[in-house]
Amino acid sequence: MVDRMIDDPATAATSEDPVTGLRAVRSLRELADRLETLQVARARQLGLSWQEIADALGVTRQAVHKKHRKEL
Amino acid sequence: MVDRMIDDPATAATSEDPVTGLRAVRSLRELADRLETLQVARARQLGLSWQEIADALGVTRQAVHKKHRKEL
Amino acid sequence: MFERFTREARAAVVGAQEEARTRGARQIETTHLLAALLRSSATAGAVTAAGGDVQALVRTPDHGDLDAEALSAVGVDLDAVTAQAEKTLGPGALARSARSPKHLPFAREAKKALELALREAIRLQDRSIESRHLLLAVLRAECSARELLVRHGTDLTALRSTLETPQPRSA
Amino acid sequence: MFERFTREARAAVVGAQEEARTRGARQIETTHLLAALLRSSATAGAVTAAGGDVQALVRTPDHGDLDAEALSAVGVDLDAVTAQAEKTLGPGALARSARSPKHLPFAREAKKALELALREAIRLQDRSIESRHLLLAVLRAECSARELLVRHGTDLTALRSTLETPQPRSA
Repeated sequence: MVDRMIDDPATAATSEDPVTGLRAVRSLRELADRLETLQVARARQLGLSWQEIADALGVTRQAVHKKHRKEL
Repeated sequence: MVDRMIDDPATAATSEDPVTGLRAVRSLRELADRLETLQVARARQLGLSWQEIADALGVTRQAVHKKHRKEL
Repeated sequence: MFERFTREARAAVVGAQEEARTRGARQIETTHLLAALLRSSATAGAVTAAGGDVQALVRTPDHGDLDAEALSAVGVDLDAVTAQAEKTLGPGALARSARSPKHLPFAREAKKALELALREAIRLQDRSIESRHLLLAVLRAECSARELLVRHGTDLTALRSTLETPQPRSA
Repeated sequence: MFERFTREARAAVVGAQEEARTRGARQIETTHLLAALLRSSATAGAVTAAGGDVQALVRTPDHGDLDAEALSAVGVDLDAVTAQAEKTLGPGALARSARSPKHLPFAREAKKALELALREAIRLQDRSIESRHLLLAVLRAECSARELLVRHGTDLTALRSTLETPQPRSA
Protein backbone atom coordinates (compact mmCIF):
# COMPACT_ATOMS: atom_id res chain seq x y z
CA MET A 1 0.00 0.00 0.00
CA VAL A 2 2.81 2.34 0.90
CA ASP A 3 4.46 1.44 -2.38
CA ARG A 4 1.35 2.28 -4.35
CA MET A 5 1.06 5.66 -2.70
CA ILE A 6 4.66 6.55 -3.32
CA ASP A 7 4.37 5.64 -6.98
CA ASP A 8 1.23 7.69 -7.55
CA PRO A 9 2.04 11.40 -7.75
CA ALA A 10 -1.61 12.30 -7.26
CA THR A 11 -1.63 11.00 -3.72
CA ALA A 12 1.92 11.94 -2.78
CA ALA A 13 2.11 14.22 0.26
CA THR A 14 -1.63 14.58 0.66
CA SER A 15 -3.24 14.50 4.06
CA GLU A 16 -4.50 11.00 3.20
CA ASP A 17 -1.02 9.48 3.22
CA PRO A 18 -0.24 8.28 6.76
CA VAL A 19 3.49 8.79 6.15
CA THR A 20 2.87 12.43 5.31
CA GLY A 21 0.98 12.92 8.55
CA LEU A 22 3.85 11.41 10.52
CA ARG A 23 6.40 13.56 8.67
CA ALA A 24 4.32 16.59 9.54
CA VAL A 25 4.52 15.69 13.23
CA ARG A 26 8.30 15.48 12.94
CA SER A 27 8.44 18.85 11.21
CA LEU A 28 6.15 20.46 13.78
CA ARG A 29 8.47 19.28 16.51
CA GLU A 30 11.52 20.57 14.65
CA LEU A 31 9.69 23.88 14.14
CA ALA A 32 8.91 24.09 17.86
CA ASP A 33 12.58 23.37 18.72
CA ARG A 34 13.90 26.05 16.41
CA LEU A 35 11.37 28.65 17.44
CA GLU A 36 12.02 27.87 21.10
CA THR A 37 15.74 28.56 20.68
CA LEU A 38 15.01 31.84 18.93
CA GLN A 39 12.13 32.99 21.13
CA VAL A 40 13.93 32.23 24.39
CA ALA A 41 16.97 34.19 23.22
CA ARG A 42 14.74 37.10 22.21
CA ALA A 43 12.80 37.02 25.48
CA ARG A 44 16.06 37.12 27.46
CA GLN A 45 17.29 40.05 25.39
CA LEU A 46 14.04 41.87 26.09
CA GLY A 47 14.60 41.35 29.80
CA LEU A 48 12.14 38.58 30.66
CA SER A 49 13.12 36.43 33.64
CA TRP A 50 13.64 32.68 33.41
CA GLN A 51 10.45 32.26 35.44
CA GLU A 52 8.41 34.34 33.00
CA ILE A 53 9.84 32.35 30.12
CA ALA A 54 9.11 29.07 31.88
CA ASP A 55 5.51 30.11 32.58
CA ALA A 56 4.88 31.01 28.96
CA LEU A 57 6.41 27.74 27.78
CA GLY A 58 4.45 25.77 30.39
CA VAL A 59 7.55 24.12 31.87
CA THR A 60 9.55 24.57 35.07
CA ARG A 61 12.10 27.32 35.49
CA GLN A 62 14.78 24.67 36.08
CA ALA A 63 14.00 22.91 32.79
CA VAL A 64 14.15 26.03 30.66
CA HIS A 65 17.27 27.31 32.39
CA LYS A 66 19.12 24.02 31.97
CA LYS A 67 18.16 23.76 28.30
CA HIS A 68 18.90 27.29 27.20
CA ARG A 69 21.47 28.97 29.46
CA LYS A 70 24.38 27.81 27.33
CA GLU A 71 22.94 29.17 24.11
CA LEU A 72 22.85 32.77 25.23
CA MET B 1 7.34 46.40 29.68
CA VAL B 2 5.41 43.17 29.93
CA ASP B 3 2.81 45.02 31.94
CA ARG B 4 2.43 47.70 29.30
CA MET B 5 1.96 45.13 26.60
CA ILE B 6 -0.67 43.25 28.51
CA ASP B 7 -2.61 46.40 29.17
CA ASP B 8 -2.59 47.58 25.59
CA PRO B 9 -5.05 45.55 23.50
CA ALA B 10 -3.41 46.73 20.27
CA THR B 11 -0.19 44.90 21.04
CA ALA B 12 -1.67 41.90 22.83
CA ALA B 13 -0.81 38.59 21.13
CA THR B 14 1.13 40.12 18.27
CA SER B 15 4.33 38.56 17.05
CA GLU B 16 6.21 41.39 18.77
CA ASP B 17 5.29 40.22 22.26
CA PRO B 18 7.95 37.77 23.46
CA VAL B 19 5.42 36.01 25.70
CA THR B 20 3.22 35.33 22.68
CA GLY B 21 6.15 33.78 20.82
CA LEU B 22 6.85 31.49 23.77
CA ARG B 23 3.19 30.53 24.08
CA ALA B 24 3.21 29.67 20.39
CA VAL B 25 6.12 27.29 20.97
CA ARG B 26 4.18 25.57 23.73
CA SER B 27 1.12 25.26 21.49
CA LEU B 28 3.17 23.89 18.60
CA ARG B 29 4.54 21.21 20.89
CA GLU B 30 1.05 20.38 22.16
CA LEU B 31 -0.14 20.24 18.55
CA ALA B 32 2.69 17.87 17.63
CA ASP B 33 1.84 15.63 20.62
CA ARG B 34 -1.82 15.42 19.73
CA LEU B 35 -1.23 14.86 16.04
CA GLU B 36 1.36 12.20 16.85
CA THR B 37 -1.13 10.24 18.94
CA LEU B 38 -3.70 10.45 16.16
CA GLN B 39 -1.38 9.86 13.22
CA VAL B 40 0.37 6.89 14.81
CA ALA B 41 -2.99 5.27 15.55
CA ARG B 42 -4.10 5.89 11.98
CA ALA B 43 -0.84 4.59 10.52
CA ARG B 44 -1.16 1.37 12.56
CA GLN B 45 -4.76 0.93 11.42
CA LEU B 46 -3.61 1.33 7.81
CA GLY B 47 -1.07 -1.42 8.35
CA LEU B 48 2.22 0.48 8.63
CA SER B 49 4.92 -1.24 10.66
CA TRP B 50 6.49 0.31 13.75
CA GLN B 51 9.70 0.71 11.74
CA GLU B 52 7.92 2.64 8.97
CA ILE B 53 6.27 4.85 11.57
CA ALA B 54 9.60 5.43 13.33
CA ASP B 55 11.33 6.35 10.07
CA ALA B 56 8.67 8.91 9.17
CA LEU B 57 8.83 10.40 12.68
CA GLY B 58 12.63 10.41 12.60
CA VAL B 59 12.97 8.43 15.83
CA THR B 60 13.95 4.87 16.70
CA ARG B 61 11.52 2.00 16.44
CA GLN B 62 12.00 1.33 20.15
CA ALA B 63 11.06 4.88 21.09
CA VAL B 64 7.85 4.97 19.07
CA HIS B 65 6.82 1.50 20.19
CA LYS B 66 7.36 2.29 23.86
CA LYS B 67 5.46 5.56 23.60
CA HIS B 68 2.45 4.41 21.63
CA ARG B 69 1.84 0.69 22.03
CA LYS B 70 -0.44 1.19 25.00
CA GLU B 71 -2.68 3.67 23.24
CA LEU B 72 -3.76 1.31 20.50
CA MET C 1 -6.73 26.22 51.35
CA PHE C 2 -10.40 26.56 50.36
CA GLU C 3 -11.91 26.63 53.89
CA ARG C 4 -12.38 30.41 53.80
CA PHE C 5 -14.01 30.37 50.35
CA THR C 6 -17.72 31.09 50.09
CA ARG C 7 -19.91 28.46 48.46
CA GLU C 8 -19.99 30.51 45.27
CA ALA C 9 -16.24 31.02 45.15
CA ARG C 10 -15.74 27.31 45.75
CA ALA C 11 -18.12 26.56 42.88
CA ALA C 12 -16.01 28.82 40.65
CA VAL C 13 -12.87 26.84 41.50
CA VAL C 14 -14.61 23.54 40.77
CA GLY C 15 -16.05 25.13 37.61
CA ALA C 16 -12.56 26.13 36.50
CA GLN C 17 -11.52 22.50 36.73
CA GLU C 18 -14.51 21.48 34.60
CA GLU C 19 -13.74 24.20 32.04
CA ALA C 20 -10.13 23.02 31.80
CA ARG C 21 -11.19 19.43 31.32
CA THR C 22 -13.84 20.23 28.72
CA ARG C 23 -11.36 22.27 26.75
CA GLY C 24 -8.81 19.49 26.82
CA ALA C 25 -6.28 21.45 28.86
CA ARG C 26 -3.63 19.82 31.00
CA GLN C 27 -3.61 22.50 33.66
CA ILE C 28 -6.21 24.78 35.15
CA GLU C 29 -5.43 28.24 33.79
CA THR C 30 -6.72 31.63 34.90
CA THR C 31 -8.77 31.69 31.68
CA HIS C 32 -10.67 28.63 32.94
CA LEU C 33 -11.20 30.35 36.26
CA LEU C 34 -12.48 33.42 34.46
CA ALA C 35 -14.89 31.36 32.37
CA ALA C 36 -16.23 29.73 35.55
CA LEU C 37 -16.55 33.11 37.29
CA LEU C 38 -18.56 34.47 34.36
CA ARG C 39 -21.19 31.77 34.94
CA SER C 40 -22.37 33.82 37.91
CA SER C 41 -24.64 36.71 36.95
CA ALA C 42 -23.07 39.05 39.54
CA THR C 43 -19.58 38.67 38.09
CA ALA C 44 -20.80 38.71 34.50
CA GLY C 45 -22.76 41.88 35.30
CA ALA C 46 -19.70 43.64 36.72
CA VAL C 47 -17.67 42.77 33.63
CA THR C 48 -20.45 43.96 31.32
CA ALA C 49 -20.70 47.22 33.28
CA ALA C 50 -16.98 47.73 32.73
CA GLY C 51 -17.42 47.39 28.96
CA GLY C 52 -16.33 43.76 28.69
CA ASP C 53 -17.98 41.59 26.06
CA VAL C 54 -19.02 38.62 28.18
CA GLN C 55 -20.48 36.71 25.26
CA ALA C 56 -17.19 36.99 23.37
CA LEU C 57 -15.25 36.09 26.52
CA VAL C 58 -17.27 32.93 26.98
CA ARG C 59 -17.45 32.11 23.27
CA THR C 60 -13.70 32.52 22.68
CA PRO C 61 -12.69 29.39 20.81
CA ASP C 62 -10.43 27.43 23.05
CA HIS C 63 -8.44 24.44 21.91
CA GLY C 64 -7.17 23.51 25.32
CA ASP C 65 -3.47 24.20 25.53
CA LEU C 66 -3.57 25.21 21.89
CA ASP C 67 -3.39 28.98 21.93
CA ALA C 68 -4.89 30.10 18.61
CA GLU C 69 -3.75 33.71 18.94
CA ALA C 70 -0.19 32.82 19.81
CA LEU C 71 -0.04 30.33 16.96
CA SER C 72 -1.40 32.94 14.59
CA ALA C 73 1.38 35.31 15.67
CA VAL C 74 3.95 32.79 14.41
CA GLY C 75 2.05 32.19 11.19
CA VAL C 76 0.11 29.04 12.09
CA ASP C 77 -3.64 29.08 11.49
CA LEU C 78 -5.16 26.75 14.09
CA ASP C 79 -8.50 26.72 12.30
CA ALA C 80 -6.80 25.42 9.16
CA VAL C 81 -4.97 22.78 11.19
CA THR C 82 -8.18 21.77 12.94
CA ALA C 83 -10.01 21.54 9.61
CA GLN C 84 -7.30 19.31 8.10
CA ALA C 85 -7.26 17.13 11.21
CA GLU C 86 -11.02 16.69 11.13
CA LYS C 87 -10.87 15.76 7.43
CA THR C 88 -8.35 12.96 7.88
CA LEU C 89 -8.76 11.98 11.49
CA GLY C 90 -12.44 12.54 12.16
CA PRO C 91 -14.58 15.19 13.88
CA GLY C 92 -13.19 16.62 17.08
CA ALA C 93 -9.97 14.68 16.60
CA LEU C 94 -7.62 17.32 17.99
CA ALA C 95 -9.69 18.06 21.08
CA ARG C 96 -10.24 14.36 21.72
CA SER C 97 -6.54 13.56 21.67
CA ALA C 98 -5.65 15.92 24.50
CA ARG C 99 -4.63 13.88 27.48
CA SER C 100 -6.39 15.09 30.59
CA PRO C 101 -5.41 13.28 33.75
CA LYS C 102 -8.05 12.82 36.42
CA HIS C 103 -6.87 15.60 38.66
CA LEU C 104 -5.75 18.63 36.74
CA PRO C 105 -3.14 20.72 38.51
CA PHE C 106 -3.48 24.47 38.77
CA ALA C 107 -1.11 26.33 36.48
CA ARG C 108 1.34 28.59 38.31
CA GLU C 109 -0.59 31.69 37.28
CA ALA C 110 -3.87 30.21 38.52
CA LYS C 111 -2.29 29.15 41.80
CA LYS C 112 -1.03 32.67 42.26
CA ALA C 113 -4.50 34.06 41.53
CA LEU C 114 -5.98 31.86 44.27
CA GLU C 115 -3.40 33.18 46.72
CA LEU C 116 -4.01 36.77 45.64
CA ALA C 117 -7.73 36.27 46.24
CA LEU C 118 -7.00 35.74 49.92
CA ARG C 119 -4.97 38.94 50.00
CA GLU C 120 -7.77 40.83 48.27
CA ALA C 121 -10.23 39.65 50.91
CA ILE C 122 -7.89 40.74 53.69
CA ARG C 123 -7.28 44.11 52.00
CA LEU C 124 -11.03 44.72 51.71
CA GLN C 125 -11.54 43.51 55.29
CA ASP C 126 -13.85 40.72 54.25
CA ARG C 127 -13.95 37.60 56.36
CA SER C 128 -14.41 35.10 53.55
CA ILE C 129 -13.12 34.79 50.02
CA GLU C 130 -15.86 35.61 47.54
CA SER C 131 -16.07 35.33 43.77
CA ARG C 132 -15.33 39.03 43.45
CA HIS C 133 -12.06 38.55 45.30
CA LEU C 134 -11.15 35.85 42.81
CA LEU C 135 -11.88 38.19 39.93
CA LEU C 136 -9.95 41.01 41.62
CA ALA C 137 -7.04 38.59 41.96
CA VAL C 138 -7.23 37.82 38.26
CA LEU C 139 -7.04 41.57 37.56
CA ARG C 140 -4.02 41.92 39.81
CA ALA C 141 -2.06 38.98 38.41
CA GLU C 142 -0.29 39.38 35.10
CA CYS C 143 -2.15 36.48 33.63
CA SER C 144 -3.80 35.33 30.42
CA ALA C 145 -7.32 35.84 31.81
CA ARG C 146 -6.55 39.50 32.46
CA GLU C 147 -5.18 39.79 28.95
CA LEU C 148 -8.36 38.22 27.60
CA LEU C 149 -10.56 40.67 29.52
CA VAL C 150 -8.63 43.61 28.07
CA ARG C 151 -8.82 42.17 24.60
CA HIS C 152 -12.58 41.93 24.88
CA GLY C 153 -13.11 45.55 25.84
CA THR C 154 -13.04 45.47 29.62
CA ASP C 155 -11.99 48.65 31.42
CA LEU C 156 -9.95 47.09 34.21
CA THR C 157 -10.01 50.18 36.42
CA ALA C 158 -13.79 50.43 36.20
CA LEU C 159 -14.21 46.72 36.84
CA ARG C 160 -11.87 46.90 39.84
CA SER C 161 -13.83 49.71 41.48
CA THR C 162 -17.16 47.93 40.88
CA LEU C 163 -15.78 44.79 42.49
CA GLU C 164 -14.30 46.66 45.43
CA THR C 165 -17.72 47.99 46.38
CA PRO C 166 -19.37 45.22 48.38
CA GLN C 167 -22.70 44.22 46.89
CA PRO C 168 -25.52 42.84 48.99
CA ARG C 169 -26.38 40.10 46.48
CA SER C 170 -22.86 38.82 46.06
CA ALA C 171 -22.11 35.89 48.33
CA MET D 1 32.48 1.00 3.35
CA PHE D 2 33.41 3.46 0.61
CA GLU D 3 36.53 1.67 -0.70
CA ARG D 4 34.70 0.28 -3.73
CA PHE D 5 33.12 3.64 -4.62
CA THR D 6 34.40 5.46 -7.71
CA ARG D 7 35.71 8.97 -7.26
CA GLU D 8 32.47 10.38 -8.62
CA ALA D 9 30.29 8.25 -6.34
CA ARG D 10 32.40 9.24 -3.37
CA ALA D 11 31.99 12.91 -4.33
CA ALA D 12 28.21 12.38 -4.35
CA VAL D 13 28.32 11.02 -0.80
CA VAL D 14 30.41 13.95 0.38
CA GLY D 15 28.10 16.28 -1.56
CA ALA D 16 25.08 14.77 0.22
CA GLN D 17 26.67 15.70 3.55
CA GLU D 18 27.17 19.26 2.30
CA GLU D 19 23.59 19.46 1.04
CA ALA D 20 22.29 18.28 4.41
CA ARG D 21 24.38 20.83 6.28
CA THR D 22 23.45 23.73 4.00
CA ARG D 23 19.78 22.90 4.39
CA GLY D 24 20.07 22.78 8.16
CA ALA D 25 19.19 19.10 8.39
CA ARG D 26 20.23 16.90 11.27
CA GLN D 27 20.64 13.75 9.22
CA ILE D 28 21.75 13.01 5.69
CA GLU D 29 18.61 12.01 3.84
CA THR D 30 18.19 10.35 0.45
CA THR D 31 16.93 13.71 -0.85
CA HIS D 32 20.34 15.21 -0.05
CA LEU D 33 22.01 12.31 -1.83
CA LEU D 34 19.75 12.88 -4.84
CA ALA D 35 20.60 16.60 -4.93
CA ALA D 36 24.30 15.74 -4.87
CA LEU D 37 23.87 13.12 -7.61
CA LEU D 38 22.12 15.66 -9.82
CA ARG D 39 25.23 17.86 -9.76
CA SER D 40 26.77 15.40 -12.23
CA SER D 41 25.69 15.97 -15.81
CA ALA D 42 25.48 12.24 -16.55
CA THR D 43 22.98 11.62 -13.76
CA ALA D 44 21.06 14.81 -14.43
CA GLY D 45 20.89 13.83 -18.10
CA ALA D 46 19.45 10.42 -17.30
CA VAL D 47 16.76 11.96 -15.09
CA THR D 48 15.88 14.55 -17.75
CA ALA D 49 15.63 11.78 -20.37
CA ALA D 50 13.17 10.00 -18.09
CA GLY D 51 10.95 13.10 -17.94
CA GLY D 52 12.19 14.36 -14.58
CA ASP D 53 12.30 18.13 -14.03
CA VAL D 54 15.86 18.47 -12.75
CA GLN D 55 15.58 22.22 -12.22
CA ALA D 56 12.52 21.72 -10.02
CA LEU D 57 14.18 18.82 -8.22
CA VAL D 58 17.17 21.00 -7.37
CA ARG D 59 15.13 24.13 -6.70
CA THR D 60 12.66 22.40 -4.34
CA PRO D 61 12.53 24.64 -1.28
CA ASP D 62 14.02 22.76 1.57
CA HIS D 63 13.90 23.94 5.16
CA GLY D 64 16.13 21.25 6.54
CA ASP D 65 14.06 18.84 8.57
CA LEU D 66 11.07 21.08 7.99
CA ASP D 67 9.00 19.28 5.39
CA ALA D 68 6.87 21.98 3.74
CA GLU D 69 4.63 19.53 1.91
CA ALA D 70 3.92 17.41 4.96
CA LEU D 71 3.20 20.52 7.04
CA SER D 72 0.87 21.79 4.36
CA ALA D 73 -1.03 18.50 4.48
CA VAL D 74 -1.83 19.15 8.16
CA GLY D 75 -2.79 22.78 7.45
CA VAL D 76 0.46 24.54 8.37
CA ASP D 77 1.89 26.94 5.77
CA LEU D 78 5.65 26.88 6.27
CA ASP D 79 6.10 29.98 4.09
CA ALA D 80 3.80 31.93 6.40
CA VAL D 81 5.67 30.65 9.45
CA THR D 82 9.01 31.54 7.86
CA ALA D 83 7.77 35.02 6.97
CA GLN D 84 6.55 35.66 10.53
CA ALA D 85 9.83 34.36 11.97
CA GLU D 86 11.88 36.62 9.68
CA LYS D 87 9.76 39.60 10.70
CA THR D 88 10.29 39.20 14.43
CA LEU D 89 13.50 37.23 14.64
CA GLY D 90 15.50 38.44 11.66
CA PRO D 91 16.33 37.16 8.16
CA GLY D 92 17.08 33.48 7.89
CA ALA D 93 16.18 32.97 11.54
CA LEU D 94 14.57 29.56 11.15
CA ALA D 95 17.33 28.08 8.99
CA ARG D 96 20.00 29.55 11.26
CA SER D 97 18.56 27.99 14.37
CA ALA D 98 18.83 24.42 13.10
CA ARG D 99 21.48 22.65 15.07
CA SER D 100 23.85 20.78 12.79
CA PRO D 101 26.53 18.81 14.58
CA LYS D 102 29.91 18.49 12.87
CA HIS D 103 29.39 14.99 11.58
CA LEU D 104 25.89 14.41 10.32
CA PRO D 105 24.73 10.82 10.54
CA PHE D 106 23.07 9.10 7.61
CA ALA D 107 19.36 8.67 8.05
CA ARG D 108 18.21 5.04 8.04
CA GLU D 109 16.80 5.39 4.51
CA ALA D 110 20.07 6.89 3.23
CA LYS D 111 22.12 4.18 4.91
CA LYS D 112 19.93 1.60 3.24
CA ALA D 113 20.40 3.30 -0.13
CA LEU D 114 24.19 3.10 0.24
CA GLU D 115 23.92 -0.62 0.95
CA LEU D 116 21.56 -1.14 -1.97
CA ALA D 117 24.08 0.62 -4.25
CA LEU D 118 26.54 -2.19 -3.58
CA ARG D 119 23.90 -4.76 -4.45
CA GLU D 120 23.07 -2.90 -7.67
CA ALA D 121 26.74 -2.96 -8.66
CA ILE D 122 26.90 -6.70 -7.98
CA ARG D 123 23.67 -7.32 -9.87
CA LEU D 124 24.98 -5.42 -12.91
CA GLN D 125 28.35 -7.18 -12.61
CA ASP D 126 30.25 -3.94 -12.15
CA ARG D 127 33.41 -3.99 -10.10
CA SER D 128 33.04 -0.60 -8.46
CA ILE D 129 30.10 1.39 -7.15
CA GLU D 130 29.30 4.25 -9.49
CA SER D 131 26.92 7.20 -9.22
CA ARG D 132 24.38 5.36 -11.36
CA HIS D 133 24.33 2.53 -8.83
CA LEU D 134 23.58 5.07 -6.14
CA LEU D 135 20.71 6.47 -8.16
CA LEU D 136 19.44 2.96 -8.93
CA ALA D 137 19.54 2.28 -5.18
CA VAL D 138 17.46 5.40 -4.54
CA LEU D 139 14.92 4.09 -7.06
CA ARG D 140 14.82 0.73 -5.33
CA ALA D 141 14.45 2.03 -1.78
CA GLU D 142 11.08 3.30 -0.62
CA CYS D 143 12.51 6.67 0.25
CA SER D 144 11.71 10.37 0.09
CA ALA D 145 14.11 10.99 -2.81
CA ARG D 146 12.24 8.46 -4.93
CA GLU D 147 8.99 10.14 -3.98
CA LEU D 148 10.46 13.50 -5.01
CA LEU D 149 11.54 12.16 -8.39
CA VAL D 150 8.04 10.85 -9.09
CA ARG D 151 6.51 14.12 -7.96
CA HIS D 152 8.66 16.00 -10.44
CA GLY D 153 7.67 13.95 -13.44
CA THR D 154 10.29 11.20 -13.54
CA ASP D 155 9.33 7.91 -15.20
CA LEU D 156 11.08 5.53 -12.83
CA THR D 157 11.01 2.57 -15.21
CA ALA D 158 12.57 4.61 -18.01
CA LEU D 159 15.19 6.03 -15.68
CA ARG D 160 16.02 2.58 -14.36
CA SER D 161 16.62 1.15 -17.82
CA THR D 162 18.79 4.13 -18.83
CA LEU D 163 20.90 3.67 -15.74
CA GLU D 164 21.19 -0.09 -16.20
CA THR D 165 22.81 0.43 -19.60
CA PRO D 166 26.46 1.11 -18.90
CA GLN D 167 27.59 4.39 -20.44
CA PRO D 168 31.17 5.01 -21.52
CA ARG D 169 31.27 8.52 -20.02
CA SER D 170 29.88 7.52 -16.65
CA ALA D 171 32.66 6.90 -14.14
